[in-house]
Amino acid sequence: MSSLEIIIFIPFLAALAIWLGAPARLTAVVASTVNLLWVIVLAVRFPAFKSATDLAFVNKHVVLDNPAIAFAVGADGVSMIMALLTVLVTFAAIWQIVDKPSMYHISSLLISGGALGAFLCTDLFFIYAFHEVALIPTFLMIAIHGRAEKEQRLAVAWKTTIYLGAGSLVLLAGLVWAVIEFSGGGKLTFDLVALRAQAASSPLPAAAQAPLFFLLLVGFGTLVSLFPFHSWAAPAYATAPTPVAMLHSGVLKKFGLYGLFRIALPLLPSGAQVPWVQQALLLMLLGNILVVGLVTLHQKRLDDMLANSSVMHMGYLFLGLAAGTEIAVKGSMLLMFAHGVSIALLFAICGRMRNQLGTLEMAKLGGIGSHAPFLTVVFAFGAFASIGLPGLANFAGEVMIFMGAFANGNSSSTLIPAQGLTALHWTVILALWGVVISAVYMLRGYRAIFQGTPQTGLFMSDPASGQWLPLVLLAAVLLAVGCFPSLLLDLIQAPLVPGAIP
Amino acid sequence: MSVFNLEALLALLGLFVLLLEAFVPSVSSKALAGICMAGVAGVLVLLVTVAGGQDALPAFIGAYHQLDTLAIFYKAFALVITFLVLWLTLEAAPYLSKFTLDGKLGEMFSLPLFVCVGMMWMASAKDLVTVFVSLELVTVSFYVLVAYTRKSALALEAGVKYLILGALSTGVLVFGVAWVYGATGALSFEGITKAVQVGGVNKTALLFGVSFLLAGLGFKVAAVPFQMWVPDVYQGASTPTTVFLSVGSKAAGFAVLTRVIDALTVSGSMVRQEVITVLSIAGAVTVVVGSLPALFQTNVKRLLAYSSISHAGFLLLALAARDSVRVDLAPGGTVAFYLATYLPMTVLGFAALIQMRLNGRGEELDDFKGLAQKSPTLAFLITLAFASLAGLPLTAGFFGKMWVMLGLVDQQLWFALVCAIIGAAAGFYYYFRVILAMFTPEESTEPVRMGALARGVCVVLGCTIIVLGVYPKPLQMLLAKVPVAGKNATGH
Amino acid sequence: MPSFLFYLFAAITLGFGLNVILARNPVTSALSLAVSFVGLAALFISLDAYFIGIIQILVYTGAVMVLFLFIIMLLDIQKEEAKRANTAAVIGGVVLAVVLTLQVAAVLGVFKEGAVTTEQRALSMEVASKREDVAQVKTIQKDLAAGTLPDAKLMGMTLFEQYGFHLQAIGLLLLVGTVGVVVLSKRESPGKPVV
Amino acid sequence: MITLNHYLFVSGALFALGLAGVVVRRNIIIIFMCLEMMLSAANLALVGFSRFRVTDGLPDYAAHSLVFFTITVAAAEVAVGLAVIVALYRTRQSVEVDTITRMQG
Repeated sequence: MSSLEIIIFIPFLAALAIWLGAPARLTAVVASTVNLLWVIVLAVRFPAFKSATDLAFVNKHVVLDNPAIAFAVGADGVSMIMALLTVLVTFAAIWQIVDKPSMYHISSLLISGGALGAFLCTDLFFIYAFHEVALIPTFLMIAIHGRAEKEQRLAVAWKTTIYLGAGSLVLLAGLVWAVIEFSGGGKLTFDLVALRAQAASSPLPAAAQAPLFFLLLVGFGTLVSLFPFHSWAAPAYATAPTPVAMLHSGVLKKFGLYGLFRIALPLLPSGAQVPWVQQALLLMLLGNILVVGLVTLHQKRLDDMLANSSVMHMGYLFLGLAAGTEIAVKGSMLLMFAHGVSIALLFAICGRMRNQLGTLEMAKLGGIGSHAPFLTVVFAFGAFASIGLPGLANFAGEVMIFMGAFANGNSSSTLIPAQGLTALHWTVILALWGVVISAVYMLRGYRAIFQGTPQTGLFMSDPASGQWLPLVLLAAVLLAVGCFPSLLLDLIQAPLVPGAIP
Repeated sequence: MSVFNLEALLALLGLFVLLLEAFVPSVSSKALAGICMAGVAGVLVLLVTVAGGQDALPAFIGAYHQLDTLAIFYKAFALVITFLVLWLTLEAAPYLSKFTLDGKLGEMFSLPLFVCVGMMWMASAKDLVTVFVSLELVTVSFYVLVAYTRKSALALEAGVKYLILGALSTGVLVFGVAWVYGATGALSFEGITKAVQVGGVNKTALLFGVSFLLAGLGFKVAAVPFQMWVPDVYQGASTPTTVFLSVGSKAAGFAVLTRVIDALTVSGSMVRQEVITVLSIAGAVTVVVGSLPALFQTNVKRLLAYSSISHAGFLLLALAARDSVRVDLAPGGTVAFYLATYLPMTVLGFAALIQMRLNGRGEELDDFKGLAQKSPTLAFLITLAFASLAGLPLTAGFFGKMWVMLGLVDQQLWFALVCAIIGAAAGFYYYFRVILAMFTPEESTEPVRMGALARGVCVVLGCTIIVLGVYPKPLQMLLAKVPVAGKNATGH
Repeated sequence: MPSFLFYLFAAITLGFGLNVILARNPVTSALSLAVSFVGLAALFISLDAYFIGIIQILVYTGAVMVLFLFIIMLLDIQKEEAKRANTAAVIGGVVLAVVLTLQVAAVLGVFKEGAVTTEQRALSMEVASKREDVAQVKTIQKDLAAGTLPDAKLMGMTLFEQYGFHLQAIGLLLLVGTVGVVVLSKRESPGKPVV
Repeated sequence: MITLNHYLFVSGALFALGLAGVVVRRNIIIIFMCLEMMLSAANLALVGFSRFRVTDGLPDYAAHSLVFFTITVAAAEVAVGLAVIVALYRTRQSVEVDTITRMQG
């Protein structure tokens, strides 16, 4: 039994134990702490265990011979980063659950276990299956414990279910297509390693890669709220209970990008570079950055603003994909991690504020900074990270993406190519305005809530000492990774983009 | 002890129980159920132990009876579902007996044994006469079983509907058999296989007969356009009988359909293309027609009825795509695999309905509200069953649907594939509605209790769903060996 | 069989069959069906299926139809209630019947194998008497040698030698039927105290 | 001359008549009679085909056996069916199809 399998099963076993009557909070916290420490240890020892295929801690149990399906686990650098993100956010999310039914703990553990399974498996069937497992509690929690009137939260839950269900079906179709395409004509295999090997040895012609890549883009993209399939995301996060909002926006949503980087890109390296796919992708991601960005500007409530900003930032991650250069893709990896941590931090604070204040209308709030200095500082960490302030984790990722995207297609050392600017360059230029937009709304929100004169009757205090831990942890991680991005980037040794310029 | 004696053994047991019930009035339902269940379990054990080292069948029965893997599988299937139905009957006895005249369920225990005998014969049938005779044994027993709870007006209504449409399908079936016989001159599957391969057969007449034959069998498996009876009969009949119809009768129908389709679509067959086209269209339409009304159902039993139609559609598609080489399953194996996964989830779903009734709740969607608070175990098991029915990965239902769709891709039946995807997507919606209802909190906190036996069997069924969903290899290996006429000759 | 007899019996079968559907009074329907079955039995006999023909009369006309009549009388169903038949159903039924008949006709149009008369496919007792399976049953062989068709004996031989298994299955089916009838038609015993 | 096709046509027409009756009539007992008619029509086709498939001078008795079984089954079916119908009549005082429409949807 590999360590990775144990890591995946710990949350499930904990959830089962709680279901059967174990004390909810204790069990959940112990499980998430054990997982957090264990994954950190694995990440530290990862370089030593890495095999030739860049996978560590590999293990495999055959489930079916033909088509070949196996419960196969293995971590490469990217999986390791995602696993770190998962356990980190899980720990924070579970820690901040207070006085809630045990279903909160169970759901959080299930989402966490599903996400870990999806990130650490190397078999397409189980990758897909674990993601589905994580989705179900998400839907149920929004529908049952969502923070809105019953009709409204049911409507939100159904919208989310239908979008994500349809997205998953498209995704499944794309995966099966990929399996059929890359099984080399013989028996079908869902083994990602074998599929990658086949794709490397006999790649499809670029034109043939395009439709499959596009299908996978739509499938995975719906899960990551890629424009125009994004409209489920903002209401879902605004409605979802705090731990679910943290876990889904911070971790589970990243599954779509993880899939694109780990499945679509290696199998179809030129898929994103085929002009029509790239142009479509650029248009969509600009929709995320600019359209959703402008929508975010108009939000009146903190939770709506955060939810929309989370959708908006997905655009940068897709920019990394569209660029397809090694540095841009690595930047996306870093930004995925950073965004996950920062949005989880912001949602955690947001949930705490709702509980204490009863409203999140920015017009009604103000001056909280004077009562709750600690909270203000932590929120500032999250907000500034989200804007992309240097020194915090997001900055490094965004810079890498912009540089990588701008450098794409240039063999010369000059940044501006002689033949003029391409669509990608223009996109980068437009996307940079997104940074301005996010700075505007984040700073405006920060000022409206924490500065100014306190409103009467709306009083908020700093959290009790026991509740500091998750917030400080997340903020510290943002700072650490922001100052030393190599902590994470060093985990990724092998090139991520097959055949690309390093 | 040879395998072909098992049916006789079971029939004798049925007779014994009938007599016991008639002449020893003091015998309790529990005792009757115990005897029957023990008998069925015993026969199942015998089947499993004897099946491996059987000799060739004696001539008097060998001409009508075969014992290939498929036959053994469907025999075992019939025994398992009969066992479960007997258990469900015992479980439901407290409220079912209110609807019978004398407050007893005597024949509800012996008749399933005769149904089982019929289904086991069907599994082994080698010619259409055997098919007809055993099919009618099953059907006539079901006429009685459906109408058995006579004090319930719905049950009688269901009984009459099932009777009329059942008799209609018998007529259609015999008419089809007549024309197939007229065109090919054969009543045995072997003879039909030869006739369609060799040629010299009037194709129009054969197709005419085949269409009636398939229509007659289509009724038994509830394929469109013969699905009208399903919702009413399923709703009206007592739940154990509904399970029996939904799983047992369907499986037996597909066992026969597999043989018929094998004979008709053997490589070089003159009607191969037509039969596959008809099957794929019928299957595709059945999936959609079953799924769409289910979207608006508020009665869970009726919802399960519609979903059962949809599953029949998937099974037909499995038959249509039966020559797929993508999965290590013999052509008839996909259907068998699907049915094997279909059994635990359907039985579990209906068993939950019985538990609801025992706790004084109904079968409407509203009755499921708050179940997660009152009986977390039951709610979890229902969630599992419904997730599996919807075809979520890591549950039994996923692989069945997956193999069907892979087969459709392989055979390039795109229209059918699109319909299958629509049906699967609709399934997510209506199954999820029930799950959502269960987890919705409700003020009243009347506890929902489950007996120890019920809990045990339900947990076993739930575990089966997970095991089949996570580790389907043993089942697949079992079914990969299904030998089918012309498998090796199947060309592409 | 002379042509006119075939047409006569076919007309009886179909004509009275039609009357089953048309008659308002269920008793008329039942009696028409009985007559129709007699015509059918005659057609069976014209096809040298004497045993089947007799069975048709004995079982259908003699038992089944009497059972129908008995139930109709018992329930005292005079005629269908006054309201008119559903127009859609009538049109649907007629269209269905016409289409099906036309389809049968179309199939028969291309069914060349069916354009043979009984004379062209004459039975030959002489050839039959030399069959191996017949040789084992002396009485059948004797009858065949004498030039008569021992239909019932041949039927018996087939049933018991080839279809013994099915015969027993049918026996089980009849048992189930009997049990079913008892279960479904017994009344609540009047003397039993209500609990 | 009378050919096999003549018999088959009578069989087909009788089958169609029965089917029409099932659709048109609303009295369950008459519907049931029409079903018997369809079954008999199928029997006629079987007997016809068997008579014209002469092997070694005799008709095919296998098909005759099937007809024999069909008739037996039909008799059993009628017995059970009428019992169900009578039971229904006792509760509803009617044998009209229109009265058995409690379940809808």
